[in-house]
Amino acid sequence: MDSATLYVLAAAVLFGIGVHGLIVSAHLMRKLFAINIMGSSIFILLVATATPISGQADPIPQALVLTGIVIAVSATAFGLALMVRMSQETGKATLAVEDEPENDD
Amino acid sequence: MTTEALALIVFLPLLAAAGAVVLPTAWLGLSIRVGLMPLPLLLLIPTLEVLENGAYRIALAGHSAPLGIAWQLDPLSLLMLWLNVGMTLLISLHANCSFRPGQPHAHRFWPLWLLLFAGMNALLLSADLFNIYVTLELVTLTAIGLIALEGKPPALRAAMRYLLLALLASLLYLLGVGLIYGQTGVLDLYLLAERLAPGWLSVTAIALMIVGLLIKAAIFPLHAWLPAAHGNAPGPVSAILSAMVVKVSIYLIWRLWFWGVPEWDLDRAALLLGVLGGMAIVYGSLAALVQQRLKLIIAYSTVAQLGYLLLLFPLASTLAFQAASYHLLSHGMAKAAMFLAAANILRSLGTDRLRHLAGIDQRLPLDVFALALGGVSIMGLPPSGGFLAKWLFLEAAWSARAWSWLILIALGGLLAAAYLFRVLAVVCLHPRRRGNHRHLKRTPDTASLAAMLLAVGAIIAGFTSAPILDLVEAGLPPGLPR
Amino acid sequence: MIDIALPAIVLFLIINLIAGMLRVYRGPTLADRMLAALLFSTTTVAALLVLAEWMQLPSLRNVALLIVMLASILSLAFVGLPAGREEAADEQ
Amino acid sequence: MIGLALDLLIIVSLIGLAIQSINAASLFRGILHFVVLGLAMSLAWARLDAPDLAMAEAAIGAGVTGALMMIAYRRLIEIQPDQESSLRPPPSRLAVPIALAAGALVGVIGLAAIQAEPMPALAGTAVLENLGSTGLGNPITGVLLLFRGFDTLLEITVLLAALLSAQAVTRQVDLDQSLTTQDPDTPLVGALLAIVVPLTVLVSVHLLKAGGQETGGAFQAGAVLAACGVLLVLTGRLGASRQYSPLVNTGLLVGLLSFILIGLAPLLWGQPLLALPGLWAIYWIESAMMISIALTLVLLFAGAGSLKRRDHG
Amino acid sequence: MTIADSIALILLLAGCAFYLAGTIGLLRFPDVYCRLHALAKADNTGLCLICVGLAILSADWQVAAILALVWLVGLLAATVSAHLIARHAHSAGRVPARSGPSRR
Repeated sequence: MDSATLYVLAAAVLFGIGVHGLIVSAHLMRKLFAINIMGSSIFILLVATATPISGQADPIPQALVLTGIVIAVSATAFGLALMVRMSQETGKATLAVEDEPENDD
Repeated sequence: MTTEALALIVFLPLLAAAGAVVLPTAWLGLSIRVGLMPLPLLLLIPTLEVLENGAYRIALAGHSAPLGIAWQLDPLSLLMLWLNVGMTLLISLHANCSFRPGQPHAHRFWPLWLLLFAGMNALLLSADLFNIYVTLELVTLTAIGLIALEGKPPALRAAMRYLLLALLASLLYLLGVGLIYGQTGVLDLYLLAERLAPGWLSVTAIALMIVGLLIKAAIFPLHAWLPAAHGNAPGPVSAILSAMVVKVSIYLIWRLWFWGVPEWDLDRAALLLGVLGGMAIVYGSLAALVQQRLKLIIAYSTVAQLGYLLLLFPLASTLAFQAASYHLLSHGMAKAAMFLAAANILRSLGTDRLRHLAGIDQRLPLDVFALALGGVSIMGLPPSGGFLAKWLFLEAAWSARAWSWLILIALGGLLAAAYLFRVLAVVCLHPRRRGNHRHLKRTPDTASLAAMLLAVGAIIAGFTSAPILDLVEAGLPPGLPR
Repeated sequence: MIDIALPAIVLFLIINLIAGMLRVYRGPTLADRMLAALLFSTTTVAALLVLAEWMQLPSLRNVALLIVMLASILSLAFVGLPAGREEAADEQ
Repeated sequence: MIGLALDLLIIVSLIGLAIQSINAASLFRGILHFVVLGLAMSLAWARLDAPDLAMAEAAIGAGVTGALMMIAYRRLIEIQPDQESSLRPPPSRLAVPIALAAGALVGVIGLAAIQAEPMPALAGTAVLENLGSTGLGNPITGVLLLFRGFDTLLEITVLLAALLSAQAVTRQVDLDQSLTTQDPDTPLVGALLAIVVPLTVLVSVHLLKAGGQETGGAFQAGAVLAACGVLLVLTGRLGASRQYSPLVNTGLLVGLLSFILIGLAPLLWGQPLLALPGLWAIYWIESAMMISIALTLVLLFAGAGSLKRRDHG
Repeated sequence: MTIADSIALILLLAGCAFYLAGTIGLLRFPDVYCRLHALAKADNTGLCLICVGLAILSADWQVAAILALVWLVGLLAATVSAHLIARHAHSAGRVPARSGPSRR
């Protein structure tokens, strides 16, 4: 058992938590949290499984994760703005199935 | 020359988007023109290069593949680029009516539109798996912003659902990319073939990426977000989303499958993808049959038509490749034409509910004509691009002795005819309710013209197929059966 | 000796932290919950400083400095919440 | 051994915080846990030998994310004070099995990836080999700006796209009021600003400068600078504005524009596209990106197209 | 182990003790104002001791300067945050508890 293995297991648990949260939470903010947690877990996985190059950490996965973090922040900020607008227009910050009057008149 | 032209194809729209943000409103029109108009001319240069010498590769920043990012232009990506440029330009003609500079949402629309365009071009050129992830995110975020632009509750809900699913999809794709890097130490798509051995780990990695892309491509049963998003977005946005944005995901799956891991034995996975495609065709068509709104019918039709693009995997032959590419092209034009025509009708009428459309053909003849022509191509009636694509599909299935696919393709055409004739019947053949559309708003001529041009393009594609099919054949991955 | 003491101190600080998070559950007021978050930032800072020494990663000190500099932002944003109104919703 | 215990504890807190941020009884608690989770993540990055990531996570998590979440929460409860009482999470018997399966899949993949025969990481090795000739000391900065600079260019484009999309969906009424604390003249706030604002500016410049050789870089510096801007907005020194401001707009785009123009320029003298001509170009682009990233994040927070100075007491 | 090391170690341990005290206060004190008081003071003293200890351990002026900066900024941030939180609690109508055991 070394710390890389531990972090891989942590990533697995965090991913599961994120998936569960994405399914069961009704509030959109929590869904965004869940997605972010899944993202973090994948970032951890990428860094923890990287093979060191002659004792030095492989810079590529870290650079990719840094880019990934920026993208996650961008998407989250946009998601929050979208959620607030939804709530302003409909009074709710959820995506319930019964809200979709797709076809009736 | 080619490098310079390709650089401008990506960076000119980006610069124009920046200009649209930073310059005062009076300059918006100029930014748009600079970002869009020169593109077809610029694209001619790489076209000549590719026709003459085959695939063209650029190592960005001068660092070649394992170290840096590469762009690769081969006949298939060239075709996709032409499609993207052509359709974006024609749809922009339409968008210039609903989002003319100075109108309420115009200064929000155009920067996003140009960014989407630039992102698509970068995506189609990129040969690097992680770079593709970044461009996919760019395309997705701008697309969702455009869907939600007008702030109507159904569009907002659709945008939110799309965002959550798209983020999930990107994560799966990213996980796959990370695993592949761990397996091979490279990120370049075209280096995978020799370095990625088929172990269960690498199969899982590819599978994760494909599932992520299938979500973004709205393939049944992961299609749930598409109809609401495409059915409630502003007209030009629906058009480009259905015509191009969902399809690049499938294009990427082709790339991964036939160029990334060509040596793998994937028969069962191919069958699975084919079955998914078949289910998409049947389900999408049936769902389109029961919709009450024109734009939703067209959106469900997209769900169905995307299914054909997956039939390439089980058929896997030169003919099937030509068929799928041609389907992508003709469906893109036809679907864009239909969405634009539907947008014009919606704009004039204030609604696109089917029962209000009776007799509309007398008041908006041009738009209804465009809708009908687009429909002809989607149904696959001769002479149209759609007919040719389906004919090639049938031929491919015939020569592979794949009878079940043959039946499926024929059935798909019949179903498409059913749901489209239902629309046309209401619009054109409903005798009693004619003439109650006195208060129609006039559609701007260019808006109808854009729809018409695309529709005519979809028909003309039925006549001028030879050069395009040759181009596709020239760009096929090695080792594909005839 | 020091090489064992340093990680042990980090360990202790993190245990401390987890214990402090109990206050977020217990509340009862929003202010109490905020306080616990505050505890988390000061303790993380201390842990990062010690880690910097132990792992010989000097840049972790800059990370710690960043966290203390930015710690007040959350409190400031918190104060913007209308007082009293949401507490009823929060206190079941 | 004790290192392992430390990792275990960090992981336990990560997991606990993650569970709580999704399942906490109230949304407010969820937000707090999520912000704290960001801090715990920076501890994890430190342990994983990734100080650059620790810094990015700390800069973004301690500053902008928390503020963004709080403001969004505040706007939500202004519309509907009781955000969740009527919400019954849809009962789903499948949720737990799906989550378990997903977690197990990731775990098995990860373990297999660790155990697998280590393949030579070609790209990473190439980076470390070529780094010496560039004059940079931090391989990550090398990857982000030199070897895979196009990723970074597109990354700031994504950030810009997020801002433009967010602006497209933000309702343009009542922009002005709801951002600041009720009373911008609360005692001590002035003193805080007098020290923290210059300090954040200094630190971000330092991170920028250091980024070439050690931990730091444009994104970290920009996130710190953004936090400074958020601080000014929260205390009423800066306000959201609808007025077109050439200065703000130029700052917003200077990063992207510099990167594109400096990246295109080498084509003129026959060099490859995006081949940055020397270290000065790297530092120039990084500085410009820092300003753009900071402004973008502040505008995302303010939910506005522009900013203006505000006078107060 | 040198004398400097032992002094540093003692300071670090003392710092931990203060952190512990702060956490106990946070958990056991009766109302939000008392808890604030416990946390803001004890934790910052703890941070101070840890910073001094680490400075001695590293024996490097540059490091000591950064540590001092961290502590000072931490002090400022904690002061302002504690003040703001107390103000918020006050305006929310929280009355300080007079005496007695913790409420929950």
